[in-house]
Amino acid sequence: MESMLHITTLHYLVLGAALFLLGVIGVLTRRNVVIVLMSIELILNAVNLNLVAFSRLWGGLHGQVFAIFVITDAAAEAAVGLGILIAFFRNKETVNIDEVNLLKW
Amino acid sequence: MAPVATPFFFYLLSGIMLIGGILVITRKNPVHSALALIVTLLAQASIYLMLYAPFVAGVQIILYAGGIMVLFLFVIMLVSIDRSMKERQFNSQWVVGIVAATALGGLFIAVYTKGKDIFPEHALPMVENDNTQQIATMLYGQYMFAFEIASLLLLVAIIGAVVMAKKRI
Amino acid sequence: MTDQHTSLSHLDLETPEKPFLDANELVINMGPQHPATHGVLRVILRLDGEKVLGLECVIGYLHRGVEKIGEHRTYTMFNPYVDRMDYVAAVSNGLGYCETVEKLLNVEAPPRAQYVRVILTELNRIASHQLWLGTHALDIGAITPLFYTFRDREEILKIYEKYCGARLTTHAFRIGGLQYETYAGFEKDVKNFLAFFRPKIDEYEELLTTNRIWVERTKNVGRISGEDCIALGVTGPVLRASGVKWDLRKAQPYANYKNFNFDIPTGQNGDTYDRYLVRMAEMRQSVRIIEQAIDAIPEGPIIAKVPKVMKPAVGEVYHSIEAPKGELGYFIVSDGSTQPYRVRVRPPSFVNLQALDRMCRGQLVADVIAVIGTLDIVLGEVDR
Amino acid sequence: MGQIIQYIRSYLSSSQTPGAAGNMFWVLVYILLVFAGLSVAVIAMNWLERKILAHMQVRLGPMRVGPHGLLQPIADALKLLLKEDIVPAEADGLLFWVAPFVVVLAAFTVFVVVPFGPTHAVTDMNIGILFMLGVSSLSVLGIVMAGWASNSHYPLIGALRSSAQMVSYEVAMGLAVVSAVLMTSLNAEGTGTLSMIGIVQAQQAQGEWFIFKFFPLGLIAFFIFAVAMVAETNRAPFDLAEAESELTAGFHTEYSGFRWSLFFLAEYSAMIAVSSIAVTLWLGGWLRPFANMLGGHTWDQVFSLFPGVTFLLFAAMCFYNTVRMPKHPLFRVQTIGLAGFGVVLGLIGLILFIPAVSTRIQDIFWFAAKVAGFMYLYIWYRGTFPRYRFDQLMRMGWKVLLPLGLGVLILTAGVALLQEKLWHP
Repeated sequence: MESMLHITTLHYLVLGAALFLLGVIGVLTRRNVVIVLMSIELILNAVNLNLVAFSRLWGGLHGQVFAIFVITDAAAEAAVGLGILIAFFRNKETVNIDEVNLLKW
Repeated sequence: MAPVATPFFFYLLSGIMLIGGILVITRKNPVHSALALIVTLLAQASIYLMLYAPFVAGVQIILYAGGIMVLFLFVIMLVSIDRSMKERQFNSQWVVGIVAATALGGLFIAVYTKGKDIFPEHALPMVENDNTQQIATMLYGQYMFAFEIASLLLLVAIIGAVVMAKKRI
Repeated sequence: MTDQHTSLSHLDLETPEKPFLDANELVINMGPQHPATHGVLRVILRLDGEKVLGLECVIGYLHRGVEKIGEHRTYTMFNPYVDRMDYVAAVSNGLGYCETVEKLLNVEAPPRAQYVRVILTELNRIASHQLWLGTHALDIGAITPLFYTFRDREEILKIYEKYCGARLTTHAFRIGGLQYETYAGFEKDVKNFLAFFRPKIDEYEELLTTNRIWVERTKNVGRISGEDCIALGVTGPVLRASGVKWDLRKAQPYANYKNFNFDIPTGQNGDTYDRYLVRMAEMRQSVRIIEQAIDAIPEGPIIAKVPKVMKPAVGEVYHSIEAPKGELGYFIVSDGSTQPYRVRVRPPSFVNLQALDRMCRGQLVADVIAVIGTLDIVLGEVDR
Repeated sequence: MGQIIQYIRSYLSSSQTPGAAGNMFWVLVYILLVFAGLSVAVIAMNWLERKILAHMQVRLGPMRVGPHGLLQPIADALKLLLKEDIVPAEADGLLFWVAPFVVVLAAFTVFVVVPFGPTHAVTDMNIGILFMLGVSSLSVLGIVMAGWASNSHYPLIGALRSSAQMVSYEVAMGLAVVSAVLMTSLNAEGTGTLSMIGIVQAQQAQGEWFIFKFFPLGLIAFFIFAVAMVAETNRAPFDLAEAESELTAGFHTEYSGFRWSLFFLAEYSAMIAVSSIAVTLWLGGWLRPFANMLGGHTWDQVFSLFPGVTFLLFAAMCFYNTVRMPKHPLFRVQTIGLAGFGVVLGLIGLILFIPAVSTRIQDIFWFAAKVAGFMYLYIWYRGTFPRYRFDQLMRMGWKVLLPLGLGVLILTAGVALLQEKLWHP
């Protein structure tokens, strides 16, 4: 019980791992491209949580700076991913990822 | 000001985050998923505040909740979702997917139980007051090159998104 | 006019444009209850996001069968009905009808009546344009001009009220001339109004003409070329803003317009801004006409000798006048009885409305609002 | 009892915000005070907007409920609360229900960091301005939810327009803010601050409001922000999201009654919030005007009379209008009410002359006066401008304000660097 009430770094890491797993399940099982992209965001956020938690643990700010880079990356990924989604939807009129089975159309 | 009632808020926020995460991957309607994801992200911003990272928390709110998720919602409303909502939501290899994820989870558990002892029991003290200034110093000092690469990446992403989404260029 | 056919075909109103996302074509039903459709016009918009791919007008919500009513009323009895078509320019409607019947009966109104008719009609043109300006600006988002124009329009309505007792559906004219002599102080009232109104036009222009947002919202919006206007039968300020100098007051002078000096303002681009400028200039020209007329009202009778029971000879006549909104024509067939065999109205609003699709293609939703406003339609007249 | 007074006195003499002092009781009191003050401000703003707009448009505005329509907003609020709350049949019930609360929450949470005075803020955050921008950008989520959940075309288009507009103008807004934050770093240590209180204190220390700093750079940044903030709050001439002539009422077309009034409340609080950002960043926050030209103790005394004088002027206006009221039995209640209102305002004015009160209150007064100036601007815009079209709005955001903001940012940084190198080697 003592360990439950005293929040240590491990708690944050477990939370991050759980989020990561949720994201992985989403990416692997969903058919809707939008939700797959959102699951990727979940994964990136889980990583961020770990980075910031470690930064707190070691008292440095490198983890936080890296988290900011990851957020930048997520923005780029979302923009390109949604751009692909729009192009895909325009050609196939669906957002189903199973239909993405051609390299070119 | 030191965080108050840390365990309570930690469990509250992580509960919100996990429920939000589950909703993200199970909802049929992408708009509901997106809103669940927003809740998760906001809860995560609060957890950043508990971890003495106010600047990252602010960036999380502005960029993720206010920027990226609005983009997501925008695109969801642009493409018609009626058809995809009537279809099957999970793909045919969902069993394999869940098994793989469970295996990954097992790996995490193994690593954490084995490596629990390498973490110090108590975190080092941190000052919150000049967090922003310190991050700025690092971003524009030590990580200058990475910063420039990140901005280049964003530029490439902008151009790529425009090229792909625009009908005629 | 052999090229008329070709000029119609290049309008190409049949083939719709492709939307951005094929499944993303949005069909919006604007109206009949909508703040910006000036009554009960229903516009079915096909949109790609905000871009208009095409539109279709559904009219008839205000249909009262005015033309059919005309077949069952005597010539005199039908006169008040025409006021109810374009109810913001009732006097012009009455003028057109009275002159048509006069032509059929082969009588002419006496000079004094002609002058008073011109003054009242031009006042009506100002009132109609004021109402157009207020609502048009309101559609584009400027709420203040509406109140200014309505304040000034009130002065015109007061003159009408003093003259014939009604403000909106005036029934001011009778076949053969006027029913009422002008009241004492009519000239003074009109002159006071002119002195009051001239700075007000500048006030409107100050609010809008050089307003950056107004110019951006109206320049190059709803462009239509002179040829297209002619092909679609568009008349009035819309036609003149496209550079065609066609005004029935000059082209086929009726009443006694040939006695007055005035210019026909025209535009070049045929866009919403030019139509705005043309109408503003027309208000000034109307002021000029009234000024000349008010000093020159001759003495004499106000109504010509017309029979109590009108039985025009068998025949047909078409007569049109320049109403504030364009060419207002009446086609009356007489079978020699006391009632017209057929009355057909050529309403300017109805014909101008046909250009809406042409003007809105490829523009944005917000422009549809601006274009409906700039066409200056009155649904009472469109549906009759 | 004596202890409580002692407690309050000890607080009044403290030089910290309650949040920074970690005093939960005073934090709660401040939150309630801010909430109540905001509600009163929104009600007053509602009345003022209708009155001022009416006078601009040669009409009288509300005149029936109470003297000069003073009770009209309250009557309207009651009417809205009693109206039927309609949920469209095909709407997404939960989101439809949540959306107005999200908007209101975002609009109100912002006020946690607004500094009404050096100690008059709920708390002082290290990332104050970032927090404000972030939380106010969350209101777009509520708008999108409302538009989508209504399951109707006009709200959906309104929501799409609104989200695109707010996301675009946030960029220009952020750049303008950054150039102001950059100016806070012009001190001996060379470190700037994002804290709202810190920004005002930097202006105090530098003896210059940032709007005049590096003339005209501060002014241009302020101008960019002033344009972007109108777009952020969806007000005329950028009120495309609720353009009544195009989209009937935009994203809140399907809302009625209480939930509609929440949108209304949120819109006005958001206006006050962005105005407070502008006041804090460029107009010296709670600092009194002319601190340089008319400095010194005597002038401080003179300026501390302003709050009282203002309220006495309001009271005098009330009395003047009382005299002008028609002498008719029908108007007797209204006349008495107006006179009573004048008496209340006059008493407040007199209380504000007490030196102990006026020193505590004048920060809030100057802040509120500056924000009120912005509120008047909002009304003025609405009375004057036509509405922008969507593509023009986007063009202005991306092709005018964004490059301008970037230029100002670079120039500000350059000038600051030069100043450091040349004048303080």
